[in-house]
Amino acid sequence: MSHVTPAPGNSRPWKARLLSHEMLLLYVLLAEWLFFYFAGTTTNRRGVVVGFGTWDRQFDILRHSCEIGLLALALTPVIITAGIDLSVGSLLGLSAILFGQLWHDAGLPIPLAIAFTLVLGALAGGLNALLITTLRLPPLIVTLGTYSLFRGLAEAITRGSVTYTDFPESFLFFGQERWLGLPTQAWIFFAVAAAVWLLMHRTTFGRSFRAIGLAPEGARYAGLPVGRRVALVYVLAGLIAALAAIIYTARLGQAKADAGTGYELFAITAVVLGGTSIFGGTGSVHGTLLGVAAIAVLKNGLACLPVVMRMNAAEEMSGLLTGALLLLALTAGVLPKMLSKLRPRRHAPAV
Amino acid sequence: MSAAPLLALRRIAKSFAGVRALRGVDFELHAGEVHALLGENGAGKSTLIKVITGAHQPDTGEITVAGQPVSELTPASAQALGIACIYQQPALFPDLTVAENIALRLESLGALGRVRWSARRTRAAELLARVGATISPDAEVRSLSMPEQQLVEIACALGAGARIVIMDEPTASLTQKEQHLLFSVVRDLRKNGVGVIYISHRLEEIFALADRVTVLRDGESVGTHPVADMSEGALIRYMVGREVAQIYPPAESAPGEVALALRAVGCASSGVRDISLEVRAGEIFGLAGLVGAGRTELARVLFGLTPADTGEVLLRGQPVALRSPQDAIAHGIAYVPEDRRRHGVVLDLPIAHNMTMAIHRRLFPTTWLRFGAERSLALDYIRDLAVKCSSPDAPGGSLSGGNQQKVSLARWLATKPRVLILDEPTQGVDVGAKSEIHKIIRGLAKDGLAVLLISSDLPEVLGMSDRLGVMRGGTLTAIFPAGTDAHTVMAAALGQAEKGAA
Amino acid sequence: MSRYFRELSVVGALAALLLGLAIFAPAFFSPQPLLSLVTREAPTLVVACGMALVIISRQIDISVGSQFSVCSVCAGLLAARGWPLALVLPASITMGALLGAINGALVAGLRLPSIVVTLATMVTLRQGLNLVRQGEFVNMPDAIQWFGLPQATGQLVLVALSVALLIALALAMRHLAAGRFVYAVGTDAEASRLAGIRPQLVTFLVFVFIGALTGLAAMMNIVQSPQVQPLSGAGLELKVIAAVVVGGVAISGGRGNLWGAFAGLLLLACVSPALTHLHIEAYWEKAIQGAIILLAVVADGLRSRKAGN
Amino acid sequence: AADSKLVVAMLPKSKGNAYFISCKAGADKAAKELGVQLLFDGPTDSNAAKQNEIVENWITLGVDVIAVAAENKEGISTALRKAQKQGINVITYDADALPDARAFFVNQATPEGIGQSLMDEAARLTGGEGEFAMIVGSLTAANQREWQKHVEARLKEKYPKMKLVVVRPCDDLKDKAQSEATAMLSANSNLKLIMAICSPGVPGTAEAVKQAGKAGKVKVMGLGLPNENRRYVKEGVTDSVILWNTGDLGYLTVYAGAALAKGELKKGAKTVKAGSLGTFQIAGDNILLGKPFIFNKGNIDQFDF
Ligand SMILES: Nc1ncnc2c1ncn2[C@@H]1O[C@H](COP(=O)(O)OP(=O)(O)OP(=O)(O)O)[C@@H](O)[C@H]1O
Ligand SMILES: Nc1ncnc2c1ncn2[C@@H]1O[C@H](COP(=O)(O)OP(=O)(O)OP(=O)(O)O)[C@@H](O)[C@H]1O
Ligand SMILES: [Mg+2]
Ligand SMILES: [Mg+2]
Repeated sequence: MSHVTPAPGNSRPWKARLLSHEMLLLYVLLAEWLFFYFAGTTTNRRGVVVGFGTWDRQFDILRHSCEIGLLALALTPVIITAGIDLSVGSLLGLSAILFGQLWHDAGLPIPLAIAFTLVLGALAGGLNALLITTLRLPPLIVTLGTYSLFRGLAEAITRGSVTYTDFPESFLFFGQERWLGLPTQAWIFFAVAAAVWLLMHRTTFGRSFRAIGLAPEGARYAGLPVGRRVALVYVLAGLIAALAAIIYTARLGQAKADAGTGYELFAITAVVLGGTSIFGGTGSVHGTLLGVAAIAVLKNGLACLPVVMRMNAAEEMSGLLTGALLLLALTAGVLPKMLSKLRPRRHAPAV
Repeated sequence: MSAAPLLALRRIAKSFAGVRALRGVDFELHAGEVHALLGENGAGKSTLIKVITGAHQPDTGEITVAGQPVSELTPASAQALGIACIYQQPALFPDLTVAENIALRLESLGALGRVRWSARRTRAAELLARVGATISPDAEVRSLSMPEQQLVEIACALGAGARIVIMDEPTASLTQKEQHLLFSVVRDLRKNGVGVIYISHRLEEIFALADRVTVLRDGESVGTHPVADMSEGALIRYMVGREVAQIYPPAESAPGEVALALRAVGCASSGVRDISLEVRAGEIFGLAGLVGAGRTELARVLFGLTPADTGEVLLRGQPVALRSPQDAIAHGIAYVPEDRRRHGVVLDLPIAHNMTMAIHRRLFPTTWLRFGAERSLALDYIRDLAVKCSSPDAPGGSLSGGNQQKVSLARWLATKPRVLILDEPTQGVDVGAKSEIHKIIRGLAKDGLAVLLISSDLPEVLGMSDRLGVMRGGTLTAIFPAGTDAHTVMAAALGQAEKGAA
Repeated sequence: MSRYFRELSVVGALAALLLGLAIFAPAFFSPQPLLSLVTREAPTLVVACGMALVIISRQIDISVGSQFSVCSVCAGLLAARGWPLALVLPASITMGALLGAINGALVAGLRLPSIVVTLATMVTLRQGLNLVRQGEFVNMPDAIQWFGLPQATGQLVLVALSVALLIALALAMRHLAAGRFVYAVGTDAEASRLAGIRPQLVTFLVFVFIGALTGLAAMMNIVQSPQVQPLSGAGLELKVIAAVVVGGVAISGGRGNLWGAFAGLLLLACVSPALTHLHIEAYWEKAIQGAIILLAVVADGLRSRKAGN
Repeated sequence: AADSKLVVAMLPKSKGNAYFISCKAGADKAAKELGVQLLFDGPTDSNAAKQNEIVENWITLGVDVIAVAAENKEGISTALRKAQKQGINVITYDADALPDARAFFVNQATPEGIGQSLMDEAARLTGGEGEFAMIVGSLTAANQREWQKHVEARLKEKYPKMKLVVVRPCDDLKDKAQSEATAMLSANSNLKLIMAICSPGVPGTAEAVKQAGKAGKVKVMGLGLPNENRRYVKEGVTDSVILWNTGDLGYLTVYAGAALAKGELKKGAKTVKAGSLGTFQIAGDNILLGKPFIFNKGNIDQFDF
């Protein structure tokens, strides 16, 4: 009774902002991190501090997040235009193979091979774009087809077995060493993240992606080049997937047809966890980054917990908890709405 | 009238997340009457209807059907009580056949009930015949035109043997002929003791059809009166709470040079053919015609949505190719579309974003967003067009229909067009907003814009146009000067007149 | 005719493939491999039927693979404990229905997008199973093999069961009110609500139903071999979605039928044995299946574009 | 923290695989005897990237010994070198990494030895002539490729009258192996034998042959665990299964790892002691488990793993 609904003045946006999806996710991330910092750090037999609370571990987390993080960045604009791209994981595999071939079989120098691989990745994304925009086919189905096609091509090209290895040290530097204190690939990841953030949040491109996601016909009537914008999003996804393939190859020192298997699902999970609506229109790049971080910290933190270690089940636990976190994030968005729907009816007679 | 009303609503209230759509409405419907429901946009008419059909649960209030209080009305139970509704937007299943659509409404099969396809078909054919529609029961609904779909809806209501039939702006997209057909169906219903609730923004229909009228204002009922006791002016006063002059603003300047000229323009895929006309700067060229005459299709051709495949379009004497909306915008053509909720505004985006959507290139030449410039532009238009909104950041969907239309208009004015195409700019807009929009249009013409005004509201095209074209079957059949009488124009639209002078 | 264009074209493609095989690899048509093919695909067909329903109702379920694994392992463990078949079978179906009910409650009850919900349950179920079982196989008692029938009879029973289910469901979708409700909800949930259907209930039940079918399919699979492998459901979801979509069920809901899904499944299932019989290297299998999916949708896209203009 | 147990971390290629599960049984036994803590974690599917991540995790956890069955030689070696740099003792088992990335390799049998045993056994079963087919785990698994290579080399060298007509992958799924084998049988009517070189492949193939009614006419053999194949061996569908004792492999690996950490095993040593199994020979840096073993109807009941 004494409860007064806040007047729609200055206090509301503040509160709303502190309770926005991204902020909630940030709290979760901090809580996760602190928990693992205290529960996952120990001193080992030799008296060395080991586990989650070491810089090495933090850098590893960063290193391991780059490829899936890149794919999640690639998928954010796609999902904001109300599309989906299931083929990014397969394209990572295909690009890794193409890169290996260009370098090893065609004898191109590494920089040139990278450049060609990126172009081929963009072209593969262009195949998705072509089918989706010119024939107006549902992205889910098109990319389900290319998901199979790209992986199949990678296997067919290598006859399943050719593995490209023996990359030069200078190339492996990108995946295995540090530069200016951070894992080298993290710099690339941050650069791409910044670029995608600016694209999505500070340019007319992001604006039009949103409009297309919310009302594709409306965007067309507003004179936005809908086809070109949608195509751009898929080409960009292909390009970033190829970049992720390069980093993957540099990290493992090998290019093989099974690279990136199942990564698309992790990436989609991260994007959705980050607050991007699967129906398009809403979402943010920083949300995606938080989603990637939340999953990565969870996965790596669990692996440092003694209990989990004794169960030999870090992978399973983190998968389980990621699924649960995703469900929580989804329901968290809906439950308050459902509750507020119930509330007025319950109090109505008293008024 | 009889003692127990067919339907009685007491103090019905309903809010949506803070919006109080209904604040306590009282309403009564008797058997054998046509009861009109009137009110401005957003007055709560549709919401009230949805409460009656069980689509919305009221927050408070009582509903009595034929003397029996009902609680927890659902669409299914409302149907069982004999309540049928024809919504503003037909709520049919586009992928299913007409027969199946009708059956889904009428048959209350258990989940394991068997579907009798041939019986469904015969029944559908019979009902369609009763409403005078020549539609095959096997046609998929997506292939039907809007009025045809409306007829299917009415057939459903008839078939349900409904005691209470609700029509929410049923004539918004009907042709004159179909409208007369509809009227006779309504009168038929009344004769058979059915209570009809009839919603329309067209006052002349209410005078032609209704027995009583209830006016809603801001979610409250402000009174119920026999229609015979009311005058148009009085009704409008009730609705708006003030006087509104229903006078169209006159032309104030002479037209200048020819801004837009079409020479035998046609587009096979959209059924538009052989159209020649000229619109001068500062002139309002009206386009009248029945629904389906192809006016929207012509507009889409001019805006590059379905590019022309024959003929020539000239802008200020120069032939131009209009292959896409981007081309059209670049040449100074703007198009305010008919379906404002789907095409005109993106409901989930802020007003400011909506207003700048067509001028990304000009406002943000480097593609870099300039929030300040955007905001001040939006504020300018909000002030100039008197858009009622809380801020430029409010989502388009939070506005009433008329204000959404103004946002849509602002988007196109921002492109600084030389030719403005308006497609049904006042459809579903209340009287107050309507006359404001008329004033804006006239003002634009005065500033030298060439305006192509498409409207199915005959008084509107007649009153606003400096010249008037009539379309029929995808082509232009006649062009009349201002001041032509309604009868002549209607006759041309129906194809009963000889070709007018061009 | 044009209404069934998609179904007919898939049947046409299948016929062409079979014709090619008849010419170049007649051995394909000897009874043993054919029987083996259909026996192996029988459980997949059952899941595909469920998936067709889900997609017609404008939802999607990518958790079926995980559900399949969970049901398989649970049923296997029960059987290994000595439960009789008569109890294991309903237990497996119930298990599936329960898992489906979780999806259904989240999608229908809380109105969450099914693709994300089932993505989450897919991951959760799969990892939960791995956590508990660490990937271990379950050894099954002989009594469960082929439903306790002789092998040849057992095979026929499996095939007959799945085909009977297909026919029954296809007829139900056309001639029972419940089937029409699924189409109505998939076409337009709001319109069906106004027509007195309860779309949320229909959606919920569709998820329960595919869960139950998955439980049945898991059972049909584990009776075929003496060991249950927990990975057995991996990739099942994409396989059935591809089959259903190739068979002309529109991902946007409301359109398509089970016959098409059946033809789509057969087409995709024939690729692998066809490669072996045509002595084409196995490496091409995935690429060819991807190409079939793309061709099917491209054909559709071209046709509707032509029709649209 | 002050828990001063030695920590041995063992990485299988795929931890759900029955092969590695039986490895783990032996490893557990050794860990108990030695009083060391055993971590046994790996991908659920064979995934090289995941193996790297797990090793890197163990490095930051500062375990004492890492024992790896490498899915991919080059891929894992970088991580292993890093581990060595941090003072962690690294050995490999089952599948080797690059020699400089580990101290010792617990060699259950050389790929060459396996390839030769497989081919020789196949020749013995078919009488040295006729067509045969092969089912492999996945097209991308490195050790499978290696074995296949040695089978083919032996074939070329010693059995000119035999012909390998088809190779198909079964994705480490028994069901898939079964349907692949069925298709093989009908596509190649002259088939005399099917060799499956992944553990789910052998029972899958046996089931297919049995269902096709060709038991005895088409021989089945391959690499697999006795328990998985017992039923078919006894029914006479499967003729022989080749494998080393996987439990012993796990056992020896843990003993060797612990010895290395305690400084009892040094470079250049000629033997290593492994509890109840006695002493094992070391050739160079390869600790030799012994010869692969052929299970058949006669002896299979003596083994339980
Ligand atoms: N589902 C909803 N959620 C939030 N607000 C709503 C919803 N439906 C209606 N409203 C609001 O309730 C008010 C009444 O709307 P309603 O559609 O009943 O008006 P109306 O009289 O039918 O107008 P019109 O003449 O434009 O059809 C409006 O302010 C509208 O924005
Ligand atoms: N010749 C034709 N061929 C095919 N479809 C047509 C043809 N003429 C009209 N239509 C269809 O009829 C519908 C109505 O046409 P249109 O919108 O052009 O009419 P209008 O005169 O603008 O009427 P409205 O008042 O509804 O705007 C559209 O869906 C259009 O596609
Ligand atoms: Mg309304
Ligand atoms: Mg129109």
